[in-house]
Amino acid sequence: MLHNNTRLFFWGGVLVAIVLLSFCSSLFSPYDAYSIDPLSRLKPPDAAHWFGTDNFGRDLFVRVAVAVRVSLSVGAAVALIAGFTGLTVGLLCAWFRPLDLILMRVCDGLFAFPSLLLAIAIVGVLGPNIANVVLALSLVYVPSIARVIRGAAMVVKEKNFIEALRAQGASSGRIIWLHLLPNVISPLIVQVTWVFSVAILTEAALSFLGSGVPAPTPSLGNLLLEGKAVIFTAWWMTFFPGIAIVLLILALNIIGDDLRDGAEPGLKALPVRVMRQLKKGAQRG
Amino acid sequence: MKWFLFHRLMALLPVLFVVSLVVFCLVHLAPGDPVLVILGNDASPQDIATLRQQMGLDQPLLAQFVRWFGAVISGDLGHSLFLNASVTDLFMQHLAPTMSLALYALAIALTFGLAGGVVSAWQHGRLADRVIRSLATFGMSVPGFLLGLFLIFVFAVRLRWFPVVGYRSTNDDGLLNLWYLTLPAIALGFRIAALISRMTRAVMLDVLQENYINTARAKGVPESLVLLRHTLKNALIPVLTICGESFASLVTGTIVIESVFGIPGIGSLIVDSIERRDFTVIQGVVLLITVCYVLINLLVDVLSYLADPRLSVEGSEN
Amino acid sequence: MADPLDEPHLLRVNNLQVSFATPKGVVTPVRDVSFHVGRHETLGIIGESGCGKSVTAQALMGLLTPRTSRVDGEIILSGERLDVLSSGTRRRRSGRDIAMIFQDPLSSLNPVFTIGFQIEESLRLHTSLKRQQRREKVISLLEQVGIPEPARCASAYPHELSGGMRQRVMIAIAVSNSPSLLIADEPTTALDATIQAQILDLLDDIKRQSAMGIVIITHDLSVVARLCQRVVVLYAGQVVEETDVVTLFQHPRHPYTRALLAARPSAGREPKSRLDEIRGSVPALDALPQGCAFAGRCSRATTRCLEDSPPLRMLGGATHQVRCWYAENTGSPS
Amino acid sequence: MKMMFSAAALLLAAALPWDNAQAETVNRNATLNIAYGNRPGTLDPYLTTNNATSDVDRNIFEELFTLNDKFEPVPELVASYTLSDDRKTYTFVLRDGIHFHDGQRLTADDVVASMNRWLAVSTQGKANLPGAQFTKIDDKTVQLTLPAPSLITLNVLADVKNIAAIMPERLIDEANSTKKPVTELVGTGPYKLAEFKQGEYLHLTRNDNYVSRKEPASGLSGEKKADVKDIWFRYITDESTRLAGAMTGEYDIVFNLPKDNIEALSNLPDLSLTRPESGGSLITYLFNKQQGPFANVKLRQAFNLALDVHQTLLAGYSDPRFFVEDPSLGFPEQVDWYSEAGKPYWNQHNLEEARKLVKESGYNGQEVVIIATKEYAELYNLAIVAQQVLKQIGVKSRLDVYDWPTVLQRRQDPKNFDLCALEFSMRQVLHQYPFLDSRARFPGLSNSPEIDTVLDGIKQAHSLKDAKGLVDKLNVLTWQYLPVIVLGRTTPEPVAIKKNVHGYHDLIGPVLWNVTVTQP
Repeated sequence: MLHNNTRLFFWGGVLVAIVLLSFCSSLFSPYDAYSIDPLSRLKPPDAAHWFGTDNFGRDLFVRVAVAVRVSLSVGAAVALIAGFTGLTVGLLCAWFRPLDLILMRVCDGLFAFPSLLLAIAIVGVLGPNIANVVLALSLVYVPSIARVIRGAAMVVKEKNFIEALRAQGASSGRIIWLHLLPNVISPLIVQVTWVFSVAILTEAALSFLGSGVPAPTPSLGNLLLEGKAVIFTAWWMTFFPGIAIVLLILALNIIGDDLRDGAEPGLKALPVRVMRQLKKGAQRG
Repeated sequence: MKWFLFHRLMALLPVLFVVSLVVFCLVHLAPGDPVLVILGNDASPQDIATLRQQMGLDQPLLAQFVRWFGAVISGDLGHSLFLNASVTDLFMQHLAPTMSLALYALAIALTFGLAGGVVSAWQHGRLADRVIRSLATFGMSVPGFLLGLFLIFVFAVRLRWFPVVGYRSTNDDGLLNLWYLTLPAIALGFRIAALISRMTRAVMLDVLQENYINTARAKGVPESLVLLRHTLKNALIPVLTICGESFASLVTGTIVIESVFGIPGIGSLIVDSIERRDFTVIQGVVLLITVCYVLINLLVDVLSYLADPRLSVEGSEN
Repeated sequence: MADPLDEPHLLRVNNLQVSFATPKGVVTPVRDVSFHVGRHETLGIIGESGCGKSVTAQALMGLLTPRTSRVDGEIILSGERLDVLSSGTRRRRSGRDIAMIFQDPLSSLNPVFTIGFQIEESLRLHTSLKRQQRREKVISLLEQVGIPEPARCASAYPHELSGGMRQRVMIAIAVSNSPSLLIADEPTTALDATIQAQILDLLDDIKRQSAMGIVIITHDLSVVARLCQRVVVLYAGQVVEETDVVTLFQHPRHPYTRALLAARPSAGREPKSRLDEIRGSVPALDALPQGCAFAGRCSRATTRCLEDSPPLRMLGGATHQVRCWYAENTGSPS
Repeated sequence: MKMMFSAAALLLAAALPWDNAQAETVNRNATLNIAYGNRPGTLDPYLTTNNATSDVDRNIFEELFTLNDKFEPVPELVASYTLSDDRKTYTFVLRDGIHFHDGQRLTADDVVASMNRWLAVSTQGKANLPGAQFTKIDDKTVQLTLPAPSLITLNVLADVKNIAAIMPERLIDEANSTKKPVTELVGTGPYKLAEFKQGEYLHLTRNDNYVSRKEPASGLSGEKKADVKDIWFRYITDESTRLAGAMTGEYDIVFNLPKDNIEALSNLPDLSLTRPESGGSLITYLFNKQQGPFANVKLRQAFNLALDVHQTLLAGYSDPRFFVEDPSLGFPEQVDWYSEAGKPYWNQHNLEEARKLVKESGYNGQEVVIIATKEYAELYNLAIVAQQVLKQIGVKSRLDVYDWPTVLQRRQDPKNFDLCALEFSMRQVLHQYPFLDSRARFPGLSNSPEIDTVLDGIKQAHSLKDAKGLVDKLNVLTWQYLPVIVLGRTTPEPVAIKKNVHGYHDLIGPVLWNVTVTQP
């Protein structure tokens, strides 16, 4: 037990540290993420510029911090919008059969698209800006959330107490919000966490392709794209954004995994102490 | 079997309908008049009128959709607005690099994913298992393009074992083609290898709990065969399903990986088309890939149906 | 390796102890269990679920996961210590010298291989028969276990057969290499009553036709009565009574054995519910009492029972052992 | 300028043909693989001044006149010519025995058709030879009549960017009647187009029937040997990819090297960094003068006022080796065209004043659209700088990123952009810069009668010496009207060339027909 919690605390700590650093970067660094200073362009990391500077002489630490902020905001916005929409659609589908037929077909159709492809196409057509990125990604992840919520809600719907409530004449809205909703919160949290991390990854890919967050706003994908151009001479421009995105996603994934495992307990690793005791042949009773 | 196929195909129809509806809407989503979007603002009024009529934009939206849908069904996805070619031709021209990359990546992912999963399940709880699981978690968290940059930096620039970027057609030299595609395929396949290895491990561990595994052991089947024959074969069916789902991430993954490694495949076509605002190509390619993806999932369904004797017989009994 | 002729018993188990690692700590479901089986002999191991009988069987077969379990004590088959063999060598003995039939025939056959393949695999591993010979042997084995259309059955998948058929197939697999010892772990529990009888008949046949020693693990006294010569009663991982089958039924000495017998449905008597007869349940493995494990449920338990754990004692003849302070004092069951 | 690249120059010296060509054999079947940074839009030479087009087209097409290595116009397809006394009529006698790639013989009809179309549709023809007309005298003689004498006629005819290519009459007729660009490229040059796969590559193959001039090669003129059989322009738009290709020896010649990484190439054993002896480009910000916020000259001036040229160029071009800060339209080596008259207006970096001017201009918060491409990293960087500078003076802006052909296409329409960073290759006469003359109708649409008048005045002067005052005036007018902001100019761009490739030269673009590839 302790073993698992250590891991969760560690990665939770990493996540909190990244978030704090990114949101409080101005406390640590006097630089602005946008001011160009060509005289100090492509400086390797030193005491003044912790992560070095980019090809416009902008401080990379601040750029990475802002990029993490942008990526987190995009991820959070997508998770919230897709989570809320998916929740609503899923619950409505579970409750109203005719609606289910239509909305679920739509979800199936949207689900059939490879998600990054659909996001690229939507942003490509609408034009690259943050709002469109959020819109596209939300649209892409609604179906998977809606499906899960619908499934979970259907299980609850079949239960006897719902029958009883209906017999008592409880309104649909009341049953949905008071009785179905609490029962789908746990799968919703798992899904939303997943969407959060996947949206960050997808946004990075979009920006890396130039179809995401437009320059000069930094995002992790943008920074990596810029870093790619100077990968031979300025390793720091790829390294730091790369580390940032890997740590961020790793933390989110591990926390998400643990959340999911918590929701459905399975095989747990045996504590080292017990294994040692077994080896010694310690007996009891 | 026939019923199963029929059922699955019928279920596909609404999906394809919605897919084409969404794709149809893509161009109409674009801000502004689609004709101006397509022709550019400097188009002459005459050209605008002609195209408007050609596209049937003077008709109600529903009629337009029916018309477009009819054309799509007959295989006409329209013409590129910039290149002198039909969308279908462009797609076919760019298909080979993407397919070879995707298949190569899938081969790598399957090899390493299965091996990793089997070793991980076999060494369950030990060092090897922990290393493999950490690698897999890591693999799920590293974007493919970042891994690609890293591979380029280490294996192409520093060690010079592989070419940095580029693509050679299989027509020129098959081996050269593989050599050029190795780094991209690793960058692309790593995540799926991680996915497959996690899945394989989980399923193998489940299967290892099964009674028939003890039967096999009691028969005297060596542990290696217990794993590779009795366990893996049962575990393969869910893994096969994962492979089908992985195709989506392979296809979308190639879009990014191709741009890292300069491979002239579907991904480059899409990215270029977006830079050109070549909407008919975006529309057509998205539709084609999605249909491919849907069909591949169908194929995987049918394959796993055939692979599992329990399912096929139950089907025939019902 | 000892000369097999020096060893009067086919199987000897001395002080067997099995421990598992669990998330809560180490538990020991089998503690200091010793028994023996002779050639031609059928031994019954009886007890409630959770008493350690299946774990004992798995320990005998070497089926326990080495990483999370620990097996101490001696397991001697035909004079050879199995417990000291490497896992690979031991695996080679499995299916050849010692075979096992499992409780649940529905899940004990691999669903993705044909019946024929699964029987043949055992032959391929332990004999040098040619492919064609193996095929013939498979058919004859299936005939032997009473399967009506053996050829068709061989090419079928497990899910196409009924439970009884599957258990016959399991028996065919087990006896395919004429092992010297056969362990049957609850071979009839999962089957319908009529099928149970057929399987018991089959086991009886096989027993009579071969020189195999058989260990039958069961909670069903009727199975013991039908097939066994001697019986070991397990409770909370310990042997509480061991004797021949006649003595067991006529003069059970341990209160637990007597409770078991009392719970048995028999002609002319309403079966009492077992819960009613034996109050309480088996103590949890991680919370074993200090004294007699059964004391908590025993109607005659004294302070001594609660404080001191009784040893296994010879009683009367050399063939009757009981683990109870008051074994001599118990009257005959009425 | 040159000493900064002494290392590269040394490498160049080591690679000069006579050093080791004797020991190796020239491979007449060789293939030249070129990594090129940006994709051409149209290949029709009349319709664009884009390098990606002219660098290819100069191998396929020939002109009546072309440039020698002193940037002087000399005859190419013309055998001899005369100029009438009133300086208004040129008579050109064509060379004999010239055939097009399709086998047709070159006649006066082809020349008249081609040149009249060129005069009508090209920015050069429209701006610098208005009212001019070609007519056929006989099968091998044509005549050019001008409404007024012009000093720069032959320079314009020899334009290297907006090439006055001679094509078969049938293709010209077709293009004229369909009002579309020429798609079939048939010329008389040493190479012919084998295949063009848009976005991927362009394949040129040797024209075995090519009839070369006999004079020694000089600049773009003289003998053209075409020793290499096949030339592949491979369009690699990603700069790190090009660099990587250069490092691993995948390409024989690599253009548009990323400036930041160029050191990575200097120590490679089988590669030399070559820097052309002369040339370069003007570095500019081009405004849309017809509509949008920058139609207001005050806002253009405000942006100019805010610029810090050194910082801007450093951001764009990485290192002072790669640019020169200079307000002049003409290059210093073009003594007659060089002028420092614009200096007071240039590089002021006065944000205070700039903000004031923005207010004065009545700027209403409209978003400025900066159109950019990633295919030219330097120009993309300049666009980013512009965005930052605009932000500083309180002007909103948006960056629209497209691929290069799309930028070329979109900028044709004044609705699509307000600002664009652009380079203009060095020209022999200022009139050839298309952004000055309103008649050129170059994107951005200059419309300054004063500038037009001065340009005409220079043309009609008797000599360039006489026109010196007008050239100064032109510079001042340009800095006041601001059709573009001239930041400075690039130094000739280094090119990475494999050591077994010899004889590479550059004259406002690569000269490939006298390149040889040797086998050791």
